[in-house]
Amino acid sequence: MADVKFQSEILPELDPSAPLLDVRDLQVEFRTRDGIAKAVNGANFTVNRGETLAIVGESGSGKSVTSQAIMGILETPPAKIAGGEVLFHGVDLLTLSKERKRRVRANHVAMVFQDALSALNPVYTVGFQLAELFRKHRGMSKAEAKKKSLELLDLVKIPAAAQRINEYPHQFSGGMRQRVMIAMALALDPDLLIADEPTTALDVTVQAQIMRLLAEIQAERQMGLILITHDLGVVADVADKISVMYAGRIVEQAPVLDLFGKPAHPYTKALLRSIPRLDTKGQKLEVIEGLPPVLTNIPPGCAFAARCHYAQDVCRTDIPLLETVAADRAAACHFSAEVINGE
Amino acid sequence: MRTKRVMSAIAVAAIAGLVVSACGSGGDDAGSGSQELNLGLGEPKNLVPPNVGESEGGEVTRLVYSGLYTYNNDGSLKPVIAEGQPTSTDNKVWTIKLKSGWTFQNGEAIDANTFKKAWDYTVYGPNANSGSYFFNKITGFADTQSGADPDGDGPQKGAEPKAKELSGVKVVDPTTIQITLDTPWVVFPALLGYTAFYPTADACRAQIEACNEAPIGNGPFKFVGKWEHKTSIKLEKWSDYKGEQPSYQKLNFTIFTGSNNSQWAPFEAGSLDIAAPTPDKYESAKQKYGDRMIEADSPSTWSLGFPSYDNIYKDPKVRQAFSLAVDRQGIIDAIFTGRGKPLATFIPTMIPGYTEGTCATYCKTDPAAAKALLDSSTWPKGKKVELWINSGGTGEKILKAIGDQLAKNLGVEYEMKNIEWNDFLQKKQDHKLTGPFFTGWQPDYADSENYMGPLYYSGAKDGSDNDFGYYNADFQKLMDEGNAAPTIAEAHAKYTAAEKILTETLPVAPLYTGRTSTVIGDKIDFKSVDRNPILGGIDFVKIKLK
Amino acid sequence: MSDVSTPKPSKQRSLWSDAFHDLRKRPTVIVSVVVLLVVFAIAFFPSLFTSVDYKQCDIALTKAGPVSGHPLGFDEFGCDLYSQAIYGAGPSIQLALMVVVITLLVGGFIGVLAGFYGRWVDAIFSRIVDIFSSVPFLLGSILLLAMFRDVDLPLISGQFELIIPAVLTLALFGWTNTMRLIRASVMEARSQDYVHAARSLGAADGRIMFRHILPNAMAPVVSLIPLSIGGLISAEATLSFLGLGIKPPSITWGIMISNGAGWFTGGYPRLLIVPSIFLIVTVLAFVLLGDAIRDALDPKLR
Amino acid sequence: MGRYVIRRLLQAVLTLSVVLFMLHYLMSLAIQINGNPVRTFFGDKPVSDELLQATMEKFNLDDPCLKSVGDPCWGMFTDRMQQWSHFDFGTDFQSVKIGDSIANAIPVTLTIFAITTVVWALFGVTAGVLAAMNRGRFIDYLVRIGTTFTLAIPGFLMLILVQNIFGVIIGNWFREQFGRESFLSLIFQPTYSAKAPFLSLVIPGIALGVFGIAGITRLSRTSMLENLRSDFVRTAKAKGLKRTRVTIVHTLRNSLIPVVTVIGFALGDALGGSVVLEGLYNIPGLGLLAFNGVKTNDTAVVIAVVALASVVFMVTNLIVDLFYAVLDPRIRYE
Repeated sequence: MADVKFQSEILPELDPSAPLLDVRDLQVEFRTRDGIAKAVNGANFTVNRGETLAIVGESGSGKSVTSQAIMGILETPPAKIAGGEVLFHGVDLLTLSKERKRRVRANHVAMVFQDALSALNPVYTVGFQLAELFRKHRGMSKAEAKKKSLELLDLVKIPAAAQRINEYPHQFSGGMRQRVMIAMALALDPDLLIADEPTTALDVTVQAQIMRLLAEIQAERQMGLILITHDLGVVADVADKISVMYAGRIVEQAPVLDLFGKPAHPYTKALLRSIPRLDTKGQKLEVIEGLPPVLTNIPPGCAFAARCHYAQDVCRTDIPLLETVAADRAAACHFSAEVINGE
Repeated sequence: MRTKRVMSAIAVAAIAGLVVSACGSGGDDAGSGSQELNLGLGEPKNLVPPNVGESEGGEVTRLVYSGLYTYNNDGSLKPVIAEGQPTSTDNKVWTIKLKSGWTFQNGEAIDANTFKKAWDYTVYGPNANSGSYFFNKITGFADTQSGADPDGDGPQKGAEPKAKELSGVKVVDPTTIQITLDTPWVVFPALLGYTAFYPTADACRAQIEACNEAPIGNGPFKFVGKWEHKTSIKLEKWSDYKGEQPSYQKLNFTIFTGSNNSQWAPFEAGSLDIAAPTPDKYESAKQKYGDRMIEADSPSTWSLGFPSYDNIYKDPKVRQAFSLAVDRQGIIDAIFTGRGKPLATFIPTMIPGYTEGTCATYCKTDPAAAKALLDSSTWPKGKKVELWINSGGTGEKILKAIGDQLAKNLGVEYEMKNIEWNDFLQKKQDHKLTGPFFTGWQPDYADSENYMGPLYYSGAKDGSDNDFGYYNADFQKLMDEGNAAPTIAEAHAKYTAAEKILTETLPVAPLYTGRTSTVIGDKIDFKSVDRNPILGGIDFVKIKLK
Repeated sequence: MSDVSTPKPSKQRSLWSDAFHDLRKRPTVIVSVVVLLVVFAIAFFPSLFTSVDYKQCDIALTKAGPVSGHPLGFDEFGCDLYSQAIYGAGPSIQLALMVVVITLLVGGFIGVLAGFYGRWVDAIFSRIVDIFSSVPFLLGSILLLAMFRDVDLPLISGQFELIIPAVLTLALFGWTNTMRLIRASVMEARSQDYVHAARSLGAADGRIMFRHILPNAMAPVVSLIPLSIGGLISAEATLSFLGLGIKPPSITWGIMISNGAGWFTGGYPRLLIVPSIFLIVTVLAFVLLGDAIRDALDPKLR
Repeated sequence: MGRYVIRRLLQAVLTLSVVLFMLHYLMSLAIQINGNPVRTFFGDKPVSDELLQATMEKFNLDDPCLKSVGDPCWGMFTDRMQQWSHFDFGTDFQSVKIGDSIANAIPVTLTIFAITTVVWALFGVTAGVLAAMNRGRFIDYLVRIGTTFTLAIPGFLMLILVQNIFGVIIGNWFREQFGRESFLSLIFQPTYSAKAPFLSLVIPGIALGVFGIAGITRLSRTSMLENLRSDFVRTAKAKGLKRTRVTIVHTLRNSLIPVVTVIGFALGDALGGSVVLEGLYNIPGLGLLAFNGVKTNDTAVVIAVVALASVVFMVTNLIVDLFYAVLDPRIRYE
């Protein structure tokens, strides 16, 4: 399947040996009334085929902006990509023409959004919105497109798909809507799927179902999957590795088990403490004191310093770089050694 | 018609006397040289001669119907269906000879009987024709009217009239009519050119409402289709007409019911060929169309009426002071860009019986004398002058200008009372106007008597039966003597004496006569345009298209 | 999770003060506020701006050009054009303010009642609104004023006598808009937490409505106030133009435009242009201010 | 849906009957205060009481209730409604059937409104959409300044200028250049012309359209902006759809929903504007009919025309609401 695509005329220069997605030093700025806000301030990560990367962080930490920058759907202006590369099999998506970027979307990279109710167009039937992809990108006839759409709905396990295909998004339940979103993202067999908080708006039980569905499909199709979330708990079961973002930077990067076991950044550690856990029942949940920095005015030094127990003078002057702290893992903290070892 | 319908002319045409009826325009289909004249018109109220009471209806009626006479430019009678002038030995019994062979457009013949039947119909009370008023000096008129209101408390059905026919009108033979008046009146023939004396066909009177929509006329033009209310009236040449025939085929009136100046713009756009510029467009029109503009004095007069019934205005000195305070020429220059003539008489120049300068004393501007007069009068100091007018029209501007001058020259404050036409009429007649009011008069027939008798003559000693509450015994006496005079010249001498009394006592302050400026479109042969100063309009029958 | 840690600032307060801070910085706001201050000063203290009596006219000076002491020349009646324009501001502005106050009070009160109580109260008022809004605003006002243009109102005299009929008519057809807006925002606010809180604390209906809900429901109406004042000034001019508003010798811009309209192509464009500029600049200032307020209160629509 | 329509229609009937009665009452009151309008038929010549009475009877204005101020004149009202139930709307003061007058006026006014609506839909919506798409750029500023000015210039003033400039100055130039019957000459006319009924209405219709265009344009712009920022447009972009498809299919369609509603209301406002417009251009439409009716206190005409206007207004709004449901499947009227 992948081989066929490698000959597609959209990206003839693909390098099959390069990682599926390699984001290098991505920087995104927003021009606002109060000045320039650095939403993404040097993001680095890679995703390989069949791999699941979770990007975790508070809202405003730059995860969604990163994903939209990869998709090429950031509104410019006010946004501006100030630097970095987004290499898709070695091709920098940022340098492509608008038209080529558009054709990469959905064909190679697809996205599932957070709130499916608002992410689906309320005035068209679900069938229309699915079939549209086949008709516009594949030039299929109405009937063919409908047939393909039905198959997709079956794939994402929507019961009575034949009837529901003619219904409108508001007639679906939250979970079913998210399945529709997923079906839409999968329609053109993308190599990379970005799921931006796909389960936030859902009930806990439904959350699990959707995550399972994503995991299954990913395994079956050997796609790369980027899961964006603010909830570490959600990704524990499905992610292979995790990148933690804070104030526009990746502050820690690690395989999922390592990260849960021994966080190397005080922020990760605090995040983990704020997850309710079955095994620590009765224990008080921790709250991270203070507020994340204002993006138009990031203080010098470590952005987390103001909220950090470990912070020393050096943290307020020098920006810690993302450095390898152990095999396959990196952290951006002057005191990562102390953190990883506990106290 | 004895209507002081100038006021309605303000209400409808609103070009305050400057344009009486010259609002036609030659429509011309480009290049086709089509024989079609397109004119503009306000919406007429009525199109059957017995009931026509304003200039719009009159204009159409005079084209579709022909009467015994019409008026020459000097005001004398011009026979149409009649043969020669009316004759009388005693000014009481008048004999009119008719031409034979005339018919209505439906084929009905016209003879003396036609006129008798038409006039009987007109005067018969229950038929409620506004034209009946013009017959009131003919013997037997009172018998055709319904009796007095039985209980006297307003509109109730009156008694059945005593007579259905006007006993003063006799058919001597098919071509001779004899009219007997109650008292001798040398001026009477002047009435005969008026539309109320036009004939109507039997078929028309049988279905008078249908006849109003699609008149059965006897004039140079006949109706095409029906009167499209508020839209258009289309006429075409009636080729069997026995009188002077038009040289072109069609005449269309576009009816304007919108804003008052809307005829000038279409003229400029070429869809109307004859129109009168509004005062504000006069100067540019004169520059552009100067050689195709006909300017002529209009026979209508405009005055500031005084409520003599009101204690404040009872004192002639107050009225004289007000009259002296008004700068007539200034108003004409400002509002009408000079088109008009200050009025120093009660009678305009072109009307038989006019005498120059009868009102030289008080019909001029003299602020100092005015102030002195007011101070010596019974005028209550500090009283605010209320100026009344019917709303909508140039008259409002005139009245404001008058108010400004009263304020400037007499030091009085003023307030405008612009009220609806209906309300204005009612209040005026009920003597409820509490201050001077704007009033106009367009003559019904061409004689000086028409400018005084109908307005200021009173049957009651307190003047309660005219709008001004004016009564002056000497004036009444001179008017009576004039009416009874054996010759026109002697009558006019008496009328002039009566006018002198008016100029001293001022039931109204004469202001100005209008002046029409009519621009003739270039598709019309300019030499063929003949404007009748008495009828105040262009003779459309005589117009020749290029 | 930031939601856990960040105490949410009071939304309304920050909305209003943000809006204010935002407004202060905008040049269009500064310019329109200055213009409006001048216009208000002209409307309420015309004698500060001219010593010429606008009623003192000399017909001999008809349409004369500017001379010393009469910077804009004279109108067709020989009245000083500048002082006419100055004195012409008062009635329009007074009328617009009165109408806005009445519509706010009536529309606001009824809107709060209808929105708060819902059900039959709402049903009844909504039907009444239907009735008024089924006759279009300007059409209704024109017809009503034309019908009763001759009627003297009892009890009122002076300057106000001239504008009251127009005020009442415009308010009669104008309150429904305010009512609808307020009703909608009250309905939204009614179900919010702070209302429940107030209720559980035992606040009476009246207090909840007018102390708690109304201030929060005002935002959409507030930004409309300048716009509707502008619209009302236009409407007044339209009515004067049709001869249905204020009568001479009192003066308004609408009357001046009506008198001057014909002279525009008749060789004296000044007679139309002067009052038009006064009118347009004033309305423009209101429109710009209204736009700015709306933008400030609803930043995302900028 | 069916039940909703029936409920709305019932409400409309209720509203209409109140409107009708209010109109009747106001007109009666106007007569009671201003005096019987038949008086004007006779100019200011003295009229005999019987003549007055005969005329009043003819026009159904002889009811004694018209003499006591405040009397609601119920009898007259029920008589009129009975008459109406046979589709007989009576006659005006010139004995013309009001039904006929209205029938003649409707096509004219409808033509104007059709042109006006087209102007709104074409220019208003397009300008709003373009401004939103080019937010912060030249076009956006142009549109915003333009709408601000159309809001600031009173309608009647604009109509006067349009008539003088387009009808007279420009029109005359065309007539000199191309002759009087040329297409452009017929379009640029200073007044309504019965010869070219449609063409001479184009400019007035556009002028009336400019009257309310600011609201439409601004709403289109904000609505577009809101939708352009919406999640589903982002989804559409993420789906790799072309820009035109994203704009037209996924943004415009959604943005039109509120615009349609506002056009419904704006047409009501335009009815008021048409009174001025039709007067200025001498257009024989409903606005002029109503205004002339009011000026002469012709009760029957005013009530019939205004009632018609309010019926049209209510029906338009019902249609708009139903159309709303078509445009927005989330709305279901029960």
